[in-house]
Amino acid sequence: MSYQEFRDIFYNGVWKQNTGIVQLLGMCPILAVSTSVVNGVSLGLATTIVMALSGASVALIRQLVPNEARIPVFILIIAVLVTAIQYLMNAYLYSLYVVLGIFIPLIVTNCIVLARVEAFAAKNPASQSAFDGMAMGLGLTAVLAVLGGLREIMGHGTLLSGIDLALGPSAKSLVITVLPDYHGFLLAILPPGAFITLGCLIAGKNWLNQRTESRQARIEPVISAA
Amino acid sequence: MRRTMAKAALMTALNLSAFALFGTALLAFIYNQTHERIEKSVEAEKLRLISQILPHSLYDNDIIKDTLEILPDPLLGNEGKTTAYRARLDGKPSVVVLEAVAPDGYSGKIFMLIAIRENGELAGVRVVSHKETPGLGDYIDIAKSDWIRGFDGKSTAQYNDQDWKVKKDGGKFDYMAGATITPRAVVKAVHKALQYFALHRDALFAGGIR
Amino acid sequence: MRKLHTFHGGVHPATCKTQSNGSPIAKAKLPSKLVIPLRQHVGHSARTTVEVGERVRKGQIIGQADGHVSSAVHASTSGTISAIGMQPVAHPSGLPEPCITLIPDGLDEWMELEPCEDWKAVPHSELRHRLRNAGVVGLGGAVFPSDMKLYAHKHKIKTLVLNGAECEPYITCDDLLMRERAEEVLKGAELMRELLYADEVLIGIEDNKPEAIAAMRDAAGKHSGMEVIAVPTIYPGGGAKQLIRVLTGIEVAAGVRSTDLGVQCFNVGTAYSAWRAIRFGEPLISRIVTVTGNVESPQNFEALIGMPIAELIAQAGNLPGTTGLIMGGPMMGVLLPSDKAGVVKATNCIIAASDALFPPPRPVLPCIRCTRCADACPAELQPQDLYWFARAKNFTKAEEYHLFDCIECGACSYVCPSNIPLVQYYRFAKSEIWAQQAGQKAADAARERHEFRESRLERDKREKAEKLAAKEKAAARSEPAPVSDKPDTKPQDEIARKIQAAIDQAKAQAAEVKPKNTEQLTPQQMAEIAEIEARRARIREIAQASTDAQPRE
Amino acid sequence: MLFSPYITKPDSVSKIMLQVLFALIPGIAIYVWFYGPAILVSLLLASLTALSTEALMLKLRERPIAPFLKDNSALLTAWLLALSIPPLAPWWLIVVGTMFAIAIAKHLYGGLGSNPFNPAMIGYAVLIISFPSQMTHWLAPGGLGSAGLDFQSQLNYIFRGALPDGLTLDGVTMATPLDTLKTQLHMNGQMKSILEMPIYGRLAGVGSEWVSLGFLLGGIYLYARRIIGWHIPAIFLITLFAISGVFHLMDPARYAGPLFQWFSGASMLGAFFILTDPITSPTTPKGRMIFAFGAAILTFLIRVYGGFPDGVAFATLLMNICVPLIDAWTQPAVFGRKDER
Amino acid sequence: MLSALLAMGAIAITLGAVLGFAAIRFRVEGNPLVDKIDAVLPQTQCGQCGYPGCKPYATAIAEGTADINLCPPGGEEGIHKLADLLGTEFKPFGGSTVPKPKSVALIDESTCIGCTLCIQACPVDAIVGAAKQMHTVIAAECTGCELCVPPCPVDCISMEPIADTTGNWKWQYPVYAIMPSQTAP
Repeated sequence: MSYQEFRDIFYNGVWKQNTGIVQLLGMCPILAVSTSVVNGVSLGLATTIVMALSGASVALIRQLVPNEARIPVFILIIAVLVTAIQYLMNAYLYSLYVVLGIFIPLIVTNCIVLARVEAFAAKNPASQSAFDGMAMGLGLTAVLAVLGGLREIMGHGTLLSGIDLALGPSAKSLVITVLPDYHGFLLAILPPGAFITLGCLIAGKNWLNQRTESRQARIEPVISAA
Repeated sequence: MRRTMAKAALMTALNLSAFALFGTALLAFIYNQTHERIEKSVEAEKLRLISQILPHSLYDNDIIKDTLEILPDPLLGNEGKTTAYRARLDGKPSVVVLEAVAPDGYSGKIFMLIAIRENGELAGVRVVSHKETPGLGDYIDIAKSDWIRGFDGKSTAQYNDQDWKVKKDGGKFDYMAGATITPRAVVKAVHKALQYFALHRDALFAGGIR
Repeated sequence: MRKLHTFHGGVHPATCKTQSNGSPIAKAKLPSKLVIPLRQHVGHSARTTVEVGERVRKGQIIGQADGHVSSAVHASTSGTISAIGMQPVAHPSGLPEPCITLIPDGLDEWMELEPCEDWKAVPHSELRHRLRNAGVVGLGGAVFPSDMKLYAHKHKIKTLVLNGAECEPYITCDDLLMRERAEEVLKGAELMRELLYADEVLIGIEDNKPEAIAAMRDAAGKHSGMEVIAVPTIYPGGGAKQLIRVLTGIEVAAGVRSTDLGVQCFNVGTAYSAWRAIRFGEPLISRIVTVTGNVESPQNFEALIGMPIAELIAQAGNLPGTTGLIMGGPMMGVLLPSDKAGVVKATNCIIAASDALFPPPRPVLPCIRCTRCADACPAELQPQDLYWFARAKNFTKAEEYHLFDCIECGACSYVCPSNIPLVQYYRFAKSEIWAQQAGQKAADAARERHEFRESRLERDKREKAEKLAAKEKAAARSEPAPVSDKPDTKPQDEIARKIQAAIDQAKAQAAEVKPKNTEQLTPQQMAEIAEIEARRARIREIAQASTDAQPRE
Repeated sequence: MLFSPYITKPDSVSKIMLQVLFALIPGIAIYVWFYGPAILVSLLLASLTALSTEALMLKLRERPIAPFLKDNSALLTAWLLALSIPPLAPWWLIVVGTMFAIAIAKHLYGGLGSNPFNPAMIGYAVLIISFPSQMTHWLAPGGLGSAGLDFQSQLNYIFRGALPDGLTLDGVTMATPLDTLKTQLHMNGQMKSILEMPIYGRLAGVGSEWVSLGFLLGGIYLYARRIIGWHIPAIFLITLFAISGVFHLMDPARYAGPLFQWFSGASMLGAFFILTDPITSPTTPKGRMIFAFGAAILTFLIRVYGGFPDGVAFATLLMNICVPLIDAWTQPAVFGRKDER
Repeated sequence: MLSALLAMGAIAITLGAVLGFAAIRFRVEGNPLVDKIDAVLPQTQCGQCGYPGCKPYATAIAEGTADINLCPPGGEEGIHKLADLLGTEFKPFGGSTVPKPKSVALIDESTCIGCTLCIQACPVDAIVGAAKQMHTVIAAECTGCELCVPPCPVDCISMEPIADTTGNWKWQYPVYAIMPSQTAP
C-alpha cells in the first residue's frame, strides 16, 4: 500500500500498458466513439467507473469463486455494473446516452475490463485493484480524448462540440471553433480516419519510447565512465 | 471420480447462481429506482424534436398524448403505422406533426417529421434519419445546414405543383451543386405530405382516418 | 530434325565470346610452383599419400580418394613437395583448405602410365575404378566424381546428354575443346555410353558456336547413335537441367537423380578427360581454361591443375585497371579472394574484371514486384517471394516456396530493375537452412545420447541396488551384517591415493622437457603417435585460423 | 561487384516508371483537347506536391533522397491521381490528395515497394469520401456546358475559387456520364432517352470516350514494350464486357451496354495503368487473372449499385487487400514438379 | 422482478453445473509446452542455466519459474525463439550468463592420466576411454558444454572454438549501400 506501489500502478495504467495504444484492447469502442472529444471522454469515463468498480468487487470476492466459475462470475459482475451505469445514464444523461447508445452495453465485452480483472484484480487486494482499474480507465480516456480531439479538429474544425449533451445546454458556450470556415475533412470522422489517427498515435508513442531509450543508452556509459 | 464430478458441478452451480441472484436483485433495484425517470427522458427527447418545428406558442395541449395512428399511405411513404401528433391552442386545432418518408434518397430512405399548420402552411420540416453521402447530401440535416428551414411557411397555395421542385429542374427550391438527388427526394416528399394533409385535414384533427 | 523443347524464362546477356575464341588452345608455361588442393570435387577430401620433401613425377597420385564420394588428386608435373598445409583456395569464402605445394623441377617427367587399347574388354567396375584413381570429375563446374555418375544403378538410361552448350558469357573453353579435339570428346562419349548402357548420345551445342558444331558433326559421323544438336542460344541453356529439358523434354527437379528419369548428362570436357584417363592412363592433371576480360590477349590455355591463377593471368598479359578476378562466368562465377590460389578442376574460366567491363553495381532500390525475375527464372520459381522470405529470414516459408529448386543461375538478378542481389539472398538462405538442419541434427543426437545415458545410469543404479539387496539378503542368511563401514572407506582412500600419485606423475611428465617416451616403440605405435600429433596440430591450426578470422567479421 | 551475377540488364525502376508516364501522354493530350488545359495545372500541382512530400518523408525516414526521387514512382502516383479527379477542382484538393497518397498510403507503409494499396487510389478514395461535392464537378467537354472557360478563368477558379461574373459552377461543370446515368436511372429515367442526352457520344460520354481511347493506346504501347503483361488488362476488360453485356441483355432499360462500361469512367485507365501497378497486384499469372476478374466484377457492381460515381478505385483497393492471399493460392508449379500438385 | 431472479438463477445453476463437470472431465494432464521448449533448447545439457540439463530447464520455463535468458549455448537467437514460442518479449542475457563461441573439448593426450572423471561428467557420452587409458573426445558428438573441464585433476581438457572452414562456412546476409556515393571510397 505504499506510495511507490500506487505510482507504479498509475504509470503502468496510463502510459506503459496503455490499453488504447499499447495493449490495443477494446478497439471497437475506441474507434467507433472517438469522433469527438465529448463522446470519447464520456465513454472513457464510463469505462473507467466500470473498471474501478469491477476491479474492487472482484478483488473482494476473489477468494469465494472456484476457479472454473471464475470467468462467468467476473463477466456477471461487469455486466451488472455496466447495466447499472446504463440505467443511470439513461435516466440522468439521456442525450449523451442516445449518442453513445450501443457502446455503453458494449463495455461488458470490452476485453480490457475482463483483462484487467483477470490479470490484476484476481491477484491483488481491493484498493490496488480499484486503483488499477481507474488508472487503466484513465489511460483509455486519455487516448479517447486525444483521438477524439484530433478527429474532431480534422473533421469538423471544432473542439468539445456536443458538450451540452453531457453538461446541459448552458455548456454550449464551451464549444471551441478551432478552424473557422472549415470545409471539413470527412475521412477523419469516418472509421478509416479513426484507424489512421490511432496508428499515428501509436507511432508517436513508440517514437517517444525509442527516444527516451536511446537517450538513456547515451547517458549511461558517461555515468559509468565517470 | 463420478462423485467428485457431481460435487464439483454442484459447487460451481451454487456459486454461480448465488452471484447471479445477487446481481439480478441489484439490477432490479436500480431499475425500479430509475425507470420512471428514464420514461420521462424519452418523452422529453421526443418533445424536444417536435418542439423544434412546433413553436411553443402554437399549442397548450399535451401533444405526446394527443396522437393519432396513421395507416400506410403512398403520399406519406410510410410502410407501417406511424403516429401523428396534434397541437391545439385553446382547444382549437393548430398544427399536426406527420412522420413522412422520402423513399428515393441517394442512398436509401430519408425519415422526416413535417409540421403543418391547420391552414396548410408548413410550420417546419426536420430530417430524423438518413443515409445520404456525408458531406454531399447531408445538408438536409439541420445540424449541417439551414437548408431545411427553407420549407418554413411554404404551402401548396403559395407554390403551384411546378414550383415544388429544385431550381435545377425548374422549381423554386435551392440545392447544393453536385447533390441534387437528395433535395429532390426531400422536396417531393414534403410536397406529397402537404397533399396528404389537404386530403385528410379534417380527419387528422378530429377522430382519425380509417 | 529433332523436335526441341523449351524451358521457361532465360535471358540473353551479351555473349562476349569472340575475344577468346579466335586463337587455338595454348599450352600454359610451367609455373614456378603448383598449389594443388586436396579437395577439388564434391565429397570427401583426398588423403595425402606423399610427404614434404618427396619427389614426385607427373601424374603420380599425391592424394588418394577417401570415402565413398571422393576422387584422387595427382601431381601435375614432376618436382618436389615443398609443403602440405592450409592454403587459400578458389573459394568465395577466402578460407584456406588443405593443399599440397609442388615445386616443379622443369623436367615434366611422367610416371609410368597404363594405357588401355582395348577398353571394351575391361570390366565396367574396373573402368570406374580407373576413373576414380585418375581423378576424373565433372568439368562443367559441379565437379562431381564421374565414376559415380557413370553407374546407372538399376535404371535404364535411354539418353546420354553431352553438354557443349556453354551458355555463360565469356567462357569458350568447351567451344575450343570441341573445335580442336572433337574426336577424343566423342570417344569419351562412346566410353560413357558403354558404361551407362545408354541408347543414344545427344550432344547439345548452342547455335552461336557454328565451328564447334561443324567439328563435332564431322566427328560424330564416325559414331552411330550420336547426334549433335544445335540448341538456341539462351542463358542458362547450358545448365544440365535446362539442356536435358531442351533435348529430351524431361524436367529434373531438385533432389531428383536424372538417372531415375533415364537421362545422364556430362560436360564435353569430362568426356575428353575420361577418354584420356582410360585410353592413355593419363590422370586429370590439366584442363582448358579461358583467360579473358581485362588481359592483353584473351585466349584459352591448357593449364596444369594447381597453377597459380596470377601466373596464368600474367601469361595472357596483365593490363592495368584490373579490379578483381572472377572464376567462372560473369553470371555464376566466384570473385576470387586471392590470386595466389591454384587452378582447380572446376576452373573453366578466369575473367580479369575491370570497371569498364563490369561497372560497379547501381544503387539497390526496393523490390517493386515487377516479376521480371519470375519471367526470367528457368526453375519457374517466384524469385520476388523467395527474396522477401530470405530477407525476412523466414526460412521455413522460403523452403516451402522451393528455394532449393533454385540453381543460382543469376538470371533474376540480371534482369532486376531494382538491382537487388537476389542470388546472394538465396545463397544466404540456403546456407542458413543447411546450418540449421545440421544444428538440429546435432541437438537431436545430443538429446538422444543424453537420454540414453540417463537411462543407463538409472539402470546401473537399479542393478547395483538389486545386487546389494541380494548380497545383504545372502549375508543376513549366513551371518550378521558387518557393523562398521570401514571396508567401504578404505578402497576409496586407496583410489584417492592412487589418483594423486598419477596426478603427480602426470605433472612431472608435463614438466619434463622431453615429454614422450619415444624409445622402444614399434613403428605402428610411432605412426599412431604421429597421427595424434598431426590431429592436435590441425585442431590448433583450425582454432588459430578461426581466431584470426574473427576480426574479419 | 561483390556477388554474382556481375552483369545486369540496363533496366531500372526509373525507366519503367518513365515508360508508364510516357504512355499516359496520348490520353492527356486528348484530355487537353476536349477539356482545356486545366488538367495540366492539376498534373503540375500534383507532381510538385508528390516530389516534395516524397523528399520530406524520405528525410524523416532517414533514407537517401536522390535515388528514390529519381525512381519516378511518386510522379506516376501524382499523375494517376490528378487524372482521376476533376481538373477544375480547388488547388488544395489535389494537394491534400497527393500528400495523403505519398505520405500515408506509401511511406507509412514502408515506401516504394511496400505499400499494399495503390497510393493514387487511396488518395482518390480519401478525396471522394471527404470532399464529395468538390469531387463531382467535372468540367463539361468543349461546347457542352452553358459556357466555356478560358485558361485564365480556369486558373482563377483553381487557385482563388472565383468564377467569371454571371457563371455558376453548375454552368461550367457537370457530373460524369457514368454518374449522370446513375442519377437519371435513379430518377426513373429511361435508358434510351438518357443516352440521347447531349453529354453522351458514340461510345460513352462525349470527350471522355476519346480520352479513354487515348489511355487504351497508351496501354497497348505498354504491353508492346512488355512493361505490363496482358493478364490484368485483358481479363479486366473482358470480364467487364461480359458481365455488363449479360446484364444489358437481360434488361437493356436498366443496364448500359458493355461498350459504355468500357469507355466511360476510369475503365481504361484502370485496366492499363492502375490495376497493373506491380507493387499492389499479384505476381503469378493465374493470380493476376483472378485479381483482374474480381476487380471487374466489383467495378461493375459499384457502378450499378454503389453510392459512388465510379467503381474502379474502390474495386482496385478491395482487390489490393486480397493480393497476398491470391498470390499464396496461385503459386505456379516449379520446374520438374508439375505433377506434384 | 421475481421472474428475472428465477430465470437468472436457473441459467446460472445449469451453466455452473456444466462448468463444474467440464472442469473435471476435460482436465489436461501433462504439459505439451515443455517438449516444445525442449525442442528449441540446444541440447548441450551443460547446466549453465542452473538446471541439470535442457529438459529440466524447459520444464522450469514452462512453469514460469525460470527466465528465458539463461541458456548461453542457445545464444541470442535461442532467446528470440523462446520469446516467439512463449509470446513474451526478448530479454538480453542476464549478468552471469554470456554466450561463448561454439567450441569442442580437446583432451591433451600426453597429460591425461585416464582417471575417467571426465567420462562420468560428460552428459552425452562423447568421451571414450577406460580407466588408466588415455581418453579422447569424439568431436562430432561433443556439445561444448564444458562439464568435463572442472573435474579433470590434471587440467588436460581445453575448449577449442570450432573454426570456420569451407565446410561450415556460410554465405553472408547481403549488405549493400543504398547510396553508393556515401560508402564508396
